[in-house]
Amino acid sequence: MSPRQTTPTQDLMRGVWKENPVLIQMLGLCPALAVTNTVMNAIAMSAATTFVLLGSSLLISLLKNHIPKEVRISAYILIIATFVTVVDFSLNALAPLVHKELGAFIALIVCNCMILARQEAFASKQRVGRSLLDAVGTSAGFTIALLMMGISREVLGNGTFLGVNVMGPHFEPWIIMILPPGAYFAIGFILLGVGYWQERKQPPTKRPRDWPHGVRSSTGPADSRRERQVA
Amino acid sequence: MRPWRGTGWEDRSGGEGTMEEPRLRLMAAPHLHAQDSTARIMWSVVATLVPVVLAAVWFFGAGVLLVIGAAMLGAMLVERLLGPGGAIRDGSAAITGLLLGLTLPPGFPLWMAFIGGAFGIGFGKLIFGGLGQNIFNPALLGRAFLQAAFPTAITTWPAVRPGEVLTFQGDLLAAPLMTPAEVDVVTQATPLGLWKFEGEVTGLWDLFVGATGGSLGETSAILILLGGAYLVARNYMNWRIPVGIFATVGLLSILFGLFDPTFPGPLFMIFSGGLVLGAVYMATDMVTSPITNGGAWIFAFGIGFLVVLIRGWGGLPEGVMYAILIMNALVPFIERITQPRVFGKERGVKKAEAA
Amino acid sequence: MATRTDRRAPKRGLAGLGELLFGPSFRHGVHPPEAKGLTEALPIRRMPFPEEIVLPLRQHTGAPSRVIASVDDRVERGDVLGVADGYVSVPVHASASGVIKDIGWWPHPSGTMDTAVRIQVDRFAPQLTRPRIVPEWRGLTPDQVRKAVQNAGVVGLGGAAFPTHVKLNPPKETAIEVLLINGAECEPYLTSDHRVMVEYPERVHFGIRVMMQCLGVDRAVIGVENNKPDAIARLRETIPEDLDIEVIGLTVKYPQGAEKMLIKAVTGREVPSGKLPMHVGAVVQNVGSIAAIAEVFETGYPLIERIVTVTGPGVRKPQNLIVPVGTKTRDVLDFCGGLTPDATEVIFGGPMMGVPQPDLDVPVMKGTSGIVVLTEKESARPQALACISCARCLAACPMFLNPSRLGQMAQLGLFERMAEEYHLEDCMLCGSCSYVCPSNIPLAQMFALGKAGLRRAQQRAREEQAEKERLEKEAAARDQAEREAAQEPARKEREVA
Amino acid sequence: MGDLLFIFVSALVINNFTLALFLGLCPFMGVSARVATAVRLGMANIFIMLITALCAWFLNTYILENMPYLRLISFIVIIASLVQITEVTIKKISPKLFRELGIFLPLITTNCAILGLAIFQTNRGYDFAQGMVFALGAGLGVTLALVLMASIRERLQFSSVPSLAKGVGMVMILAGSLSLAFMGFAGLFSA
Repeated sequence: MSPRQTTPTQDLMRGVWKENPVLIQMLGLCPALAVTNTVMNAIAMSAATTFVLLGSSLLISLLKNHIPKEVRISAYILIIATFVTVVDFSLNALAPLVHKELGAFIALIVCNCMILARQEAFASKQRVGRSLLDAVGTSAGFTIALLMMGISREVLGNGTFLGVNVMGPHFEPWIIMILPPGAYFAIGFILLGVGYWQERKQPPTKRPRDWPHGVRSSTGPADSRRERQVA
Repeated sequence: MRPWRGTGWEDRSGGEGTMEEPRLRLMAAPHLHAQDSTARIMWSVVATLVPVVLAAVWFFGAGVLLVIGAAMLGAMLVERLLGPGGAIRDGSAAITGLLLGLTLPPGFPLWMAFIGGAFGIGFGKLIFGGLGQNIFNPALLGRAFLQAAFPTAITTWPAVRPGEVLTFQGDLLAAPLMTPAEVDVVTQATPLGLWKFEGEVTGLWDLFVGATGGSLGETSAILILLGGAYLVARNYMNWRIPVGIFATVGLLSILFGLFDPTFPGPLFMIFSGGLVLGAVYMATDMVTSPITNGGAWIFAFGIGFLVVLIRGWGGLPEGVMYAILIMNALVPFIERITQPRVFGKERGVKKAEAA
Repeated sequence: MATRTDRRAPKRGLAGLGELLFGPSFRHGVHPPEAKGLTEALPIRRMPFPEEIVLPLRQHTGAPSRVIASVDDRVERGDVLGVADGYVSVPVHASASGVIKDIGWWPHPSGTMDTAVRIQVDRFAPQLTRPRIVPEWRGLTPDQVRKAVQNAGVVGLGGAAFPTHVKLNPPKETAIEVLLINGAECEPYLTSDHRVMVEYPERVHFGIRVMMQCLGVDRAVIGVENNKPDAIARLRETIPEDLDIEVIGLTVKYPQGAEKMLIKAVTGREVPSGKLPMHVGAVVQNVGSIAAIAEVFETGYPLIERIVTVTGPGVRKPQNLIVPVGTKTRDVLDFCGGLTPDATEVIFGGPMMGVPQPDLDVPVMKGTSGIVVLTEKESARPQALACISCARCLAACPMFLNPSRLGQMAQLGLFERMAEEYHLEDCMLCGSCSYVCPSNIPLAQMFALGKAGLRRAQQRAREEQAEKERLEKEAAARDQAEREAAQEPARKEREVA
Repeated sequence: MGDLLFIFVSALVINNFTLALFLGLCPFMGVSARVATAVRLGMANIFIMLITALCAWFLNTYILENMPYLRLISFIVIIASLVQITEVTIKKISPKLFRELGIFLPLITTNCAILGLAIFQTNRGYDFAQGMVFALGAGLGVTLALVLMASIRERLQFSSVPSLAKGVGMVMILAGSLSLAFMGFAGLFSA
């Protein structure tokens, strides 16, 4: 599992879109759904997460040779938790309103699997510079995803963007978009779009739609799966 | 004449009484088929709803036709554009739109009704692969979406005006995406709202014929019951579901009435709000209700229980829609535990755990 | 034991009311149009001998007969052409006098080609059998009766063609309490059993007498669907006084004639899954087979002809015919006035479970109870739509399966899961689910394919298992060899030391 | 009593951890493909949640009163060690249960529902009884969502779902629909 050598540009750009943590790898979905009812919250959450990711990546890639392998996950979590505590308290001091909006979800950055995944997969094995580049790229990807959610939800659900009315005075807001179901529908819709985009990129595999002409032969998906397991 | 087996025919002697060689067809047994078809079932459901629509026109004016039409248009358009072929002809999209329309208030802006229908079909049905694959009743999912998206518009109930067919109530023609204008609407609270927030109980006769405020198709209990009876007689509907729901709601309201005298009687609970329409036309949707008879009873009991729970202790005056949606979600689970006992076997599904 | 032989207690409640009105039955099932009016009142006629007879060697379940005749042999009616090849097998007899023209491939009613003996019928032969080749029944031991039944080539005439002597030989440890005679004839259109019961009731009772003696049971029940009141009346009138025979009118419902359903209706017992009727103390025989056994013992002829209902909207003159086994479909249909122009499907057996025939050269076999010709109107199959979970198939399935879910799984080829979780093996392919499906999903067909797929998969699994064991054995042997090879130098060293 | 009932129902359905608060989504998507595994994960969840609530209450009451900055770190440490201890204990006491729950216990360590529970409990200042009822409701709520989703997904295996919608997008829309349906519980027992 040694990471292949990549150029710095690739390190930076990887997480932005091609391996977008939220939209492609489905990591860190909790914050992407929970705190994107307004653009402001999305930005604040992205900033906090970026800080934690940068900080912990830096520290962990610096300490990578000093952390015993057996307890590395616990060590990573402790480091991340420390940075989260820092963010939690500084945000409370700097912007108490935003902190109140985000509530427990700032603390829950600890559990954002995206951060732990980057440490385990990248920062713990690479030099500091590359880890930072990767962290920046991943954070950018995270921010992009959160902004997509935040913008679609705030504009539709409230008719505003960053609190400024953008849909005209008589716009009827779709309240549902700032409620939990709306978050699920929005991310579902976006993921469907991403899936469509990925499917378009690949040459279409012709899958015969054999209903209702008959039963698929025994070389159906179930069989091939079993054969793979046997092999 | 005989392309692939030449034996026997040509060298047959004795030509009298011979026959034209038929073109034989090879098809799997059984070679007979009952006359019913899915499309016939669906269109029968639509047909039994026509009297309900006409009653809505009588009570709320011709504007209701526009509301229903907009919902149907939204449903059928999305089905036509994105769905697999043939889905318009089988009538399922039409039913979705029609049922959604019947649950909306009479003066509901048309663009919202359209969005409700489109959402119900798109996210409630097509995403699962179209007809027969959906988990939630698409009409109710559309309705729940509208309820969450436009809570004000969907709880504005214009007053019932029997006979004034040509009046159009509410701002039906509000521009798309725009707030409906503050037109002069005489509103009337629904019987359930009156009971919940004012403590007032509407007369049973009004509930029964439908001369009350409320969603345009939910009010006339008698017509809905007649339509349901027809569908039951034709075996197009599982009678266990409405019967189970009515029984549960009735019994529970009698039970709670023993402890709390202000709790309304069973007949009020059954005939107010959307319970009759929901029990007869929404809960019995074949796709989203359990396929087993045992499951149907559990399903009906669950709906009845949730309706009483939400009406009695929830924040909303009406809970039929949510009750049905929640039980829809439980249907796969209910079916799992109510598989029939196979002939010649002990009860219980064999456990097939993934190793 | 005494309690088990007691008659079934009448049902209570609504089921009891239904039983009172329509007769006992099983639960679920369907009501296809009966369509028996075409032939049910027509007396059985004998069909003249055709020019050519084709006798496939595989006319029954089990091993095909082994041919002993050769080409150009002159055979008389009743001569043995092929002998039984094993226990679950019966001989094939010539059904007409003539000369063997050919022994080779011929279209078989199962849709394949199979070995058959073709006899050029002698036009001027008297077509009489040789004198009595089956012994007198009186005084025979059960073993001798079974041997006689096997030698006469008797198989079940209801359709499955299972050799009768096997059914007459239950293992010693199972006590048979009742002989059930299946006169339900639940398939639409078919009336051959009906006519047998109306015209030859004494023969039915005689057959029952022989079988009761052979099986050592003292009670027999004839189950007849209530749409044949004349048959029920005739059978009741003619019950011999010394026999305990009961005639029960059953609800008119498909598949009332399925063995398990008949047992359920008459005795109230369910044959356990994967078990045979004898496990609940019953032996079931088709009414036609009983009459055939009676005829065999009466006349001494082997089974060389049978009664076939030729019917359906596609036949000009529907009839009940005595047909020599081996007569080609074309000759039978010609005798019935030929086909109408709109005939599209020729089916051996009833329209619910029968096998469609691609070719009119296929011969009538011992198990061919009817030839049904359907027209465009009946055989049209509209496009199959998605399942809408209407639950009709569940309400139809006499085995209480979930055809809806099974169908969805079959479409994905999940045959193993169908068997594991939804009891595919219990499906008897009666077709009730396909019949009622409003979406026209070919459920029964998919289950047939599913069962075939399952058999293939199991076969493959067995082969894989055998292969794995072989490899393991080889590996073990190799390990052993290596270990020995490794020990070799050590031993040498020790020896040196 | 009414207060406890409201806390319970609120955690169970109104503010369901999964459907309304978006907590514990990773296992929700990963483990909700089969009902049997979903039930087991749910059970493990309830169990750990109850213990966590107990410990969090103890910590809050006796130790962390004056050290809020250590709260997050100590919760994390506590949860991780709790899971470890539970694993060992269960293995000792009931190997059968361990086989059933085994692989799910470590999964829970990084499950934000557990940490979320502790934080919510702290922020809302629940006393002991309230905390336990809250944990029970939340655990049952997570289990409910998991089992519902799993049974739906098991059924969808047999549907002709368009290839585009297979995967997480579909799960999200299903979760949205469930969340929409659960909105009917809004305000239950609040009066």
